[in-house]
Amino acid sequence: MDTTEEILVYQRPKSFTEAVTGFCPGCTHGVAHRLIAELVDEMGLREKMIGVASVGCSVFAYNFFDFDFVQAPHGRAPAMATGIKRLMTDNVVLTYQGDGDMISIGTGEIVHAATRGENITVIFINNTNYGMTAGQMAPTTLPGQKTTTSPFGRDVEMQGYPIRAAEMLSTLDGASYVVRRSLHDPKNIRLAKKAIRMALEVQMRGLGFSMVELLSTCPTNWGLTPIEATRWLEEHMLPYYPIGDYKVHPLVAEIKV
Amino acid sequence: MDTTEEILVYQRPKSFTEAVTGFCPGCTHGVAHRLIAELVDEMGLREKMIGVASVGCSVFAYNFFDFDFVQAPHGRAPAMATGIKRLMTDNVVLTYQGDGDMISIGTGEIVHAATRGENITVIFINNTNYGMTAGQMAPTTLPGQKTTTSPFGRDVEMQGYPIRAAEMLSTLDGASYVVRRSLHDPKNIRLAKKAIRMALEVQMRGLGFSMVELLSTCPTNWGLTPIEATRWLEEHMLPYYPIGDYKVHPLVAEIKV
Amino acid sequence: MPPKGRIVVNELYCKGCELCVEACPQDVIILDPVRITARGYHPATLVKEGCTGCGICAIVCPEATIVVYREAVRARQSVEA
Amino acid sequence: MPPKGRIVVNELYCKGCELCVEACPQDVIILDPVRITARGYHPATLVKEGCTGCGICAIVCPEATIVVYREAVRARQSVEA
Amino acid sequence: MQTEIIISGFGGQGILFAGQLLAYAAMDQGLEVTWIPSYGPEMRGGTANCTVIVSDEEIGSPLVRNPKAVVAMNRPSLDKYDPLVSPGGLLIINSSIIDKTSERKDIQVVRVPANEIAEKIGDRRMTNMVILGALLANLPILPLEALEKALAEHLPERHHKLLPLNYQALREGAKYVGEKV
Amino acid sequence: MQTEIIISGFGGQGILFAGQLLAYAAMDQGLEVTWIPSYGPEMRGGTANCTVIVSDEEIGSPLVRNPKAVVAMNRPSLDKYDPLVSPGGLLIINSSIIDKTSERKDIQVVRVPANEIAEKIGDRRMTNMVILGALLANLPILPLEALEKALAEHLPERHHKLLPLNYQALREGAKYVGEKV
Amino acid sequence: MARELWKGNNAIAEAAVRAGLQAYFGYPITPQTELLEYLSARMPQLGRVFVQAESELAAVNMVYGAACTGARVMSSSSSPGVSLMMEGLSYIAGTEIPAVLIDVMRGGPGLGNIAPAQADYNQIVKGGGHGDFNMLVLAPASVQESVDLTVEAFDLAEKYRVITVILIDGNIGQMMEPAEMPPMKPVKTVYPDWAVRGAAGRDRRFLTSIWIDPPKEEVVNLRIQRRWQQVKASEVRYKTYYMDDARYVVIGFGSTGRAALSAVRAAREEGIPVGLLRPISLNPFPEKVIADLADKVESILVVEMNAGQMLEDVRAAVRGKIPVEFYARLGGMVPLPDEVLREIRRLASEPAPLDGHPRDRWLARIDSLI
Amino acid sequence: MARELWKGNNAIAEAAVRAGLQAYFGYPITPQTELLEYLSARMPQLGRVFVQAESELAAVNMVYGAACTGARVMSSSSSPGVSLMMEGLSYIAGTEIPAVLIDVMRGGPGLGNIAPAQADYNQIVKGGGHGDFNMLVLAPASVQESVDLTVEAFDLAEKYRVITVILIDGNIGQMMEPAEMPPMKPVKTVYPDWAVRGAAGRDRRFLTSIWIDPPKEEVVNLRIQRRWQQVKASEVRYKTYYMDDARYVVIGFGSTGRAALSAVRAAREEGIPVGLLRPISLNPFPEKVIADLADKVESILVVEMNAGQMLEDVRAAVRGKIPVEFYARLGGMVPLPDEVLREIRRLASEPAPLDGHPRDRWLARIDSLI
Ligand SMILES: Cc1ncc(C[n+]2csc(CCOP(=O)(O)OP(=O)(O)O)c2C)c(N)n1
Ligand SMILES: Cc1ncc(C[n+]2csc(CCOP(=O)(O)OP(=O)(O)O)c2C)c(N)n1
Ligand code: SF4
Ligand code: SF4
Ligand code: SF4
Ligand code: SF4
Repeated sequence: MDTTEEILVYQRPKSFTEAVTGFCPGCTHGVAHRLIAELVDEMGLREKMIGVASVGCSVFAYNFFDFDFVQAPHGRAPAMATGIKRLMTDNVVLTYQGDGDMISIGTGEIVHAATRGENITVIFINNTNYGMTAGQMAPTTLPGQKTTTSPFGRDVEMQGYPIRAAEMLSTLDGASYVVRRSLHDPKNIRLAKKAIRMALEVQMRGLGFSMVELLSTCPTNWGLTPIEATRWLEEHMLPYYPIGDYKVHPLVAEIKV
Repeated sequence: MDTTEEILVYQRPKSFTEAVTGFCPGCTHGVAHRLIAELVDEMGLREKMIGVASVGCSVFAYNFFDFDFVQAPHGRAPAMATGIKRLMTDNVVLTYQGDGDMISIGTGEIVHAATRGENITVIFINNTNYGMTAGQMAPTTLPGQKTTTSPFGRDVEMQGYPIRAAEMLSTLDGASYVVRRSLHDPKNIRLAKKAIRMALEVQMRGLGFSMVELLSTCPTNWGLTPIEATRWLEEHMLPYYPIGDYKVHPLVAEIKV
Repeated sequence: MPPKGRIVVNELYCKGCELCVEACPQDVIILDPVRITARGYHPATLVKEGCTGCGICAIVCPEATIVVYREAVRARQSVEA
Repeated sequence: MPPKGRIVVNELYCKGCELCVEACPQDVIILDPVRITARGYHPATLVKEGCTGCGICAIVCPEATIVVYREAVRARQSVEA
Repeated sequence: MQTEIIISGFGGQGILFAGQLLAYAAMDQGLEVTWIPSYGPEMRGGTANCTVIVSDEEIGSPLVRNPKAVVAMNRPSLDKYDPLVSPGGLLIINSSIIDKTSERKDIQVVRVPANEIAEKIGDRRMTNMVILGALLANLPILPLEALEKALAEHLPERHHKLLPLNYQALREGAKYVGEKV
Repeated sequence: MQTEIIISGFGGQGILFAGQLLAYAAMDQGLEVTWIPSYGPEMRGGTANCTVIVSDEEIGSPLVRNPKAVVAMNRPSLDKYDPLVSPGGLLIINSSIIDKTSERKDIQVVRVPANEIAEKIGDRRMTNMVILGALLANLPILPLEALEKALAEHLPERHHKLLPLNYQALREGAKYVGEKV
Repeated sequence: MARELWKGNNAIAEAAVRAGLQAYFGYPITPQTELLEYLSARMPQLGRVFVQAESELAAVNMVYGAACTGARVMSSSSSPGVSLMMEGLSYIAGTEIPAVLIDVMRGGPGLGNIAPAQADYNQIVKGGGHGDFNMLVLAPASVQESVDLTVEAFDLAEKYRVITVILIDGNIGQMMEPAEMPPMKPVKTVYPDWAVRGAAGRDRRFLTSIWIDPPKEEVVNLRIQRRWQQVKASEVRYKTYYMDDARYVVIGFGSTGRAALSAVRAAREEGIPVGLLRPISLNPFPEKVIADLADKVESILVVEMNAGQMLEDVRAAVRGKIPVEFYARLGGMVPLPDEVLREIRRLASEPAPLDGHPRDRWLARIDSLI
Repeated sequence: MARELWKGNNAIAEAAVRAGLQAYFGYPITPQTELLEYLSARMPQLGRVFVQAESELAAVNMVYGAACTGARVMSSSSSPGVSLMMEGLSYIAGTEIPAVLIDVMRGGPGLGNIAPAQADYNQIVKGGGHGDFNMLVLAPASVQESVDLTVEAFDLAEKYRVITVILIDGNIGQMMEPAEMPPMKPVKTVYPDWAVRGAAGRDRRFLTSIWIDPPKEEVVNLRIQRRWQQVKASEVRYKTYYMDDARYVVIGFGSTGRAALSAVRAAREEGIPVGLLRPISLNPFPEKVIADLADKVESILVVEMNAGQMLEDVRAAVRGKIPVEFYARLGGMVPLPDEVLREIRRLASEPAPLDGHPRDRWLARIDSLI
């Protein structure tokens, strides 16, 4: 005679602390955080991890992850990560940066960390605006998109064009793994997790610079409900920021995850 | 019966002052300066020009050109040029920057001037090192190349890979004309001049950001005679920094110079 | 017969964003219309039978606050083993 | 018969870099082995017949210090005109 | 005569706007007024509060330790400001999400189920107006009409269709009058 | 007793190295010494000069207005330092590229065709050694041998094949002794 | 014009527009962002220049470039962002051209927080940038004063070819008060003879801060120093309250001065003969008026939202003649009127010592007070 | 160890290596570049970390990251480059971790020139970064002193969890002098309990400078202030010459102190009873010894290579008790011994006034002197 028993399908990752995130309801920053925590559990990295929080809505990352962390000046996370990794070569160093942080004020630091082939992993959250400061235009803001500093919609003639960070960084020889993923639905969230795992593998194998760009929602500043926000991402961001692998070093291509 | 008379084939451009440049003997910075002066003469731009000198061996450009100039902090010439051009839309604004200036410390400013499509022209002198400060490693220093800060030859594992600025900037939507030329022989010097003319035309037509990367010699810090230096450029730089047009906006392609 | 499952939402973390509600293939999650959490949100909750324990809600939950269980049928001997 | 030309090097600017010497297709430029300019350089100078006034030396000169002339033959009437 | 009011709660509860509305109304009445916010960095979930000072002479500090009146929109706010209300002052509590109340006998405490009322009216966003109504009903420094006028003038155009609802919320809230101490 | 020497000319004339050589030699003789350069931003064509102070007691300022000796390697240097040499002091002039000389009667002036001599020896780079030879021949604070020892020890390895040439240059220069004032 | 309710940041932005602002360059940072947001809509509507820079570093250099054209230009930021502007400010000063900067201070050091603070006094008043130069620093205490001084800032910057900084804490930037706007000035059409605008029909001009030949650089430096002497002689600003019969004086600037005002009023009600001096120009500092006070009053209380930065300037002016006491809150904490009142009572009751450092006395007491 | 001829910059670099430097991050700038160049060869040979950063901004943040691991780290730069480090320095200070910075000052403001200067005194001593923090500033005057203080700098930085700055002018960096190197210290293997090095077998740690809740930030600030009180109490350094019978005193730091020494010697030969005080720690400043001087000597002459930045600290210490005179050269000009001697003679002949500002008197005379 058979018996049934209950198995645990999913639970909160151990690499999270008890703290409640400061993110707005439905903000997919939370999903990105969760994926990292899950991977640190699954890959058994907690004791090796050193996170570098940036300045943005994720500034308090160190409150939510249960491993070592530092907090970087706006845009300088890759420089701090460089300083750490050069001394702590056996640790896994991860920066977590928003689009304003990484590709506006931090352009110099990310480009040079990539071209130096720094053996670090960068998680790049592209939500087309400056969330923490309440929705100003970011380098990633889409043409015509309204923000608090592009009140008439981003006019590319006066305010320039969005930067496709993954595409730009992929031109640098030092970059080994540069991809874009999205967090707007279960399928893409699964793919995003695989990419982050790959990026961490790249670092653990000492193969150099890895970056995963994640398309993310900002319901609050977009003025949408979380569900509407995922749809907006799908309709407006995906066409401009195609999901894909922009740079995969031959040695990286051999890695199976 | 026929008579012969003497015609003037070439003379020092009017847009130069009387001053003797501070460049080392045989440094092709001087050639780049000369080409600009010739074009300003030929295109009748002297009264419209506003130059932005950077920090490097060309810091004193304003002493040699007979038109208006400002001098920018290290790496910030594109930001200064932006401030000027936004107010002086009818003028022709030109920055003149070395590789350390533009693509090391000034990475953020050049990337964002390009992505904003600032209607300025950038002359970028790539001589694979920091000349003014006596030959330190630059982002453009070739793998294995010895400099005063890569005394054992640039080790790409520790010191990273050279940046190909033209290739990187060409990924930005705001960039309309991004090309690379060289100053190592008469033929290439002629082609370089054509490219600079095109870049100025692009600006005069309001078509946005233009940059001409010029491969240039640094005999002094390379430890070579000027003639040897041109050969070194040809042998070592050309393969790594291919001459070519990396971004030519459709509207630009229509321009005939 | 589809597998039987259930979810437990830790209301401390739930912010009533509704992403799980939207994602649930079985439409068995809603935001509790009555209760309000200490932080002022209507928390997600299992509203009727039919949860298969697929875990999709957990995949989209930004607050990692859903615990998912599934009933597994296993043969006697394996129990002994 | 190739065109006849000549160059005048302004020694104030010449730094004796030899690029013009190298570039001259007619090999008619050398650095004056004797004279030293006020800045301490051996200046470039036309050493023998054969300059065609092609101007290539001027194209490579980093100091814009070479003036190039060429003799042009023109018909009488055009002189009158 | 100077009156200090602190309104405190979560970000997103319309707290800052409620305070500004008071300020507009006071200015339009020809009074001196200062409005000053203080909020956490997060967009939501963070705490938000503002201090409004209404006076008939030049105002010194825009911040005070012991306000004449406090509106507590959530539990943390109650815990923080309950002890600070100046003796004889007023404490308005949003009883919808704060079960606790004040033990103080030297101040006037009014509990208003603002969320429920707002949702009854049909729009959760009216919670702050309900509270404002209650505030002025118990602290008569300005007539309700002044607020309604300010609303009409300063509510973003796109929300004007909501004016009637706002008025209703104010009046509903104004029904909650506590007995003076 | 303290002796100040300024060597001045174009960048690229080996001026800084010449000064350092003096400093090494002085240190090895157990004397106190300071060497300090000052140069323009350009790599070449700019002016370069250095001040060397040799003394038997702790040295205060590494810079002085009126040095005991000046070596002028180009015209601008002569114009600048001729008037500054302290009375009774020494002025060495590189006559190869400086046609002008000093009018001063209160100092000892020695003209040395350093470039020609160096080129005669067969290496233009020896100009600075020729001048150094002349300097010590007229300012006997150190024996020539001390300089030769310093050269052997501090000339970059790859140039050691040039040592004999350097020695020769020193001696050639040492032949230029001017009459004392 | 009628009184309107203005938020400090917006009021400053509008005042700058009315003063003829031609170009603004900035980057978001709390608690200053409203300035940027306001101008992002206002400037384009007027056909003027607004650029959101990629960083404060870029912003200050865009200002540098724009200022070289002789136009009226401005940037604004808050503490960490202003730290990134130090090199650019030094260049602007070294080039002797006018520019206006709004600095809305927040809690530090580092990322700190977004609460109001005055801890950048030294950075702005003593000079955070390299080299010898002074910035003209004005510290308004109300929205109306912010409006008035912003308009003046441009005139002063041009008159003396200096950088003028409006230095406020988050309180002034974030608070709303009724204020009256000045009329709209026409945008300038005539430019100074140093402006770089293209050499049309004239000899070339250049603007630079490099003078590789030290004697030339010394001339520039001496000129800058002499210009500053004029500023010191003519531009000292401050406001006093209840001073006539004061035996004690409180000194505080910006919103701290307002907290002090409330406290002084309360103290007066208790019969304590105390007055208030509120420095408005922090550089040049009202040194003389304070030196004179030292001959008139019994003691001075300095109140700041920093660990005693202006305090040192007050002490230098007092020259040890009378006791100086100090009270402050740090890291984004704001001294409230009752705290200042308590310090005033103390000053009036127990005589303060002449020796020792007021900061040490404050540090010894502060834990028991907060 | 034997005396060797060292260039100041190289000597400092080697001294840092001997002190156990584990990682260096920097960017080229004259007159500091030799430091970078020296370490680019030396560090890799020892298997230690050397990174040429893309900018000073990146360099200071690499230092910040590296310092978070508890390692001995350093950067170096010169005036404009240091201005770019202000934000990072404020973060490091706010995070309360140790770091060492070498600042080889050059002429400014702006790009200025590459000649020696002391015009960044205020920036480094008063605080160029935002927020309330002090850096421990040491100003050596010779190559040997540079070596000794560089070694100490690391110990002090770690003892007080502060940034220690070796502040020199281009003269000290560029000059060569005989000096003796300390023995090689082993690289550290034990790390402080705050170091972020991966949470192996322990609870997580984090290092941050953001305390969004002002009361928490205030606690941090008070801790920083109290730590600084200890530094002030224990780390004041200075050197005096010919003071016993001195009736006049010259005060100058760094290479200006050396020019003053030559001048004082010359003056002594003329029989003028003058002494020299050379501050070595500029922060903490030798305030007390100067205050005491004010009761002993007739007048003081301050000599600097800036427009009177340390002068203000001397005046504050003197409290108006005796006349203070001032002499300086600017923009890369170096005061030579004969100039200082002339000022000493003047001090000894005509009594200086007590009122007025020494800077104004100097400005009134300087043109006729240069
Ligand atoms: C030097 C500096 N400039 C500006 C700021 C203000 N600031 C804080 S967060 C932020 C932008 C954050 O946007 P993003 O990086 O896109 O992250 P998000 O909040 O959207 O996740 C800015 C400009 C700062 N803290 N420091
Ligand atoms: C902020 C700052 N950092 C460093 C320097 C020193 N510096 C002057 S020129 C230069 C590099 C110049 O190299 P490059 O841009 O390649 O131009 P080149 O001299 O080779 O023509 C540097 C680092 C400076 N002036 N300012
Ligand atoms: S503001 Fe936007 S990005 Fe920031 S937490 Fe809220 S939703 Fe997320
Ligand atoms: S150093 Fe190099 S780049 Fe600079 S002028 Fe000399 S040769 Fe040219
Ligand atoms: S997704 Fe998570 S946070 Fe959102 S409603 Fe469901 S359980 Fe709550
Ligand atoms: S190329 Fe010009 S500078 Fe060089 S040698 Fe010829 S003339 Fe002289």
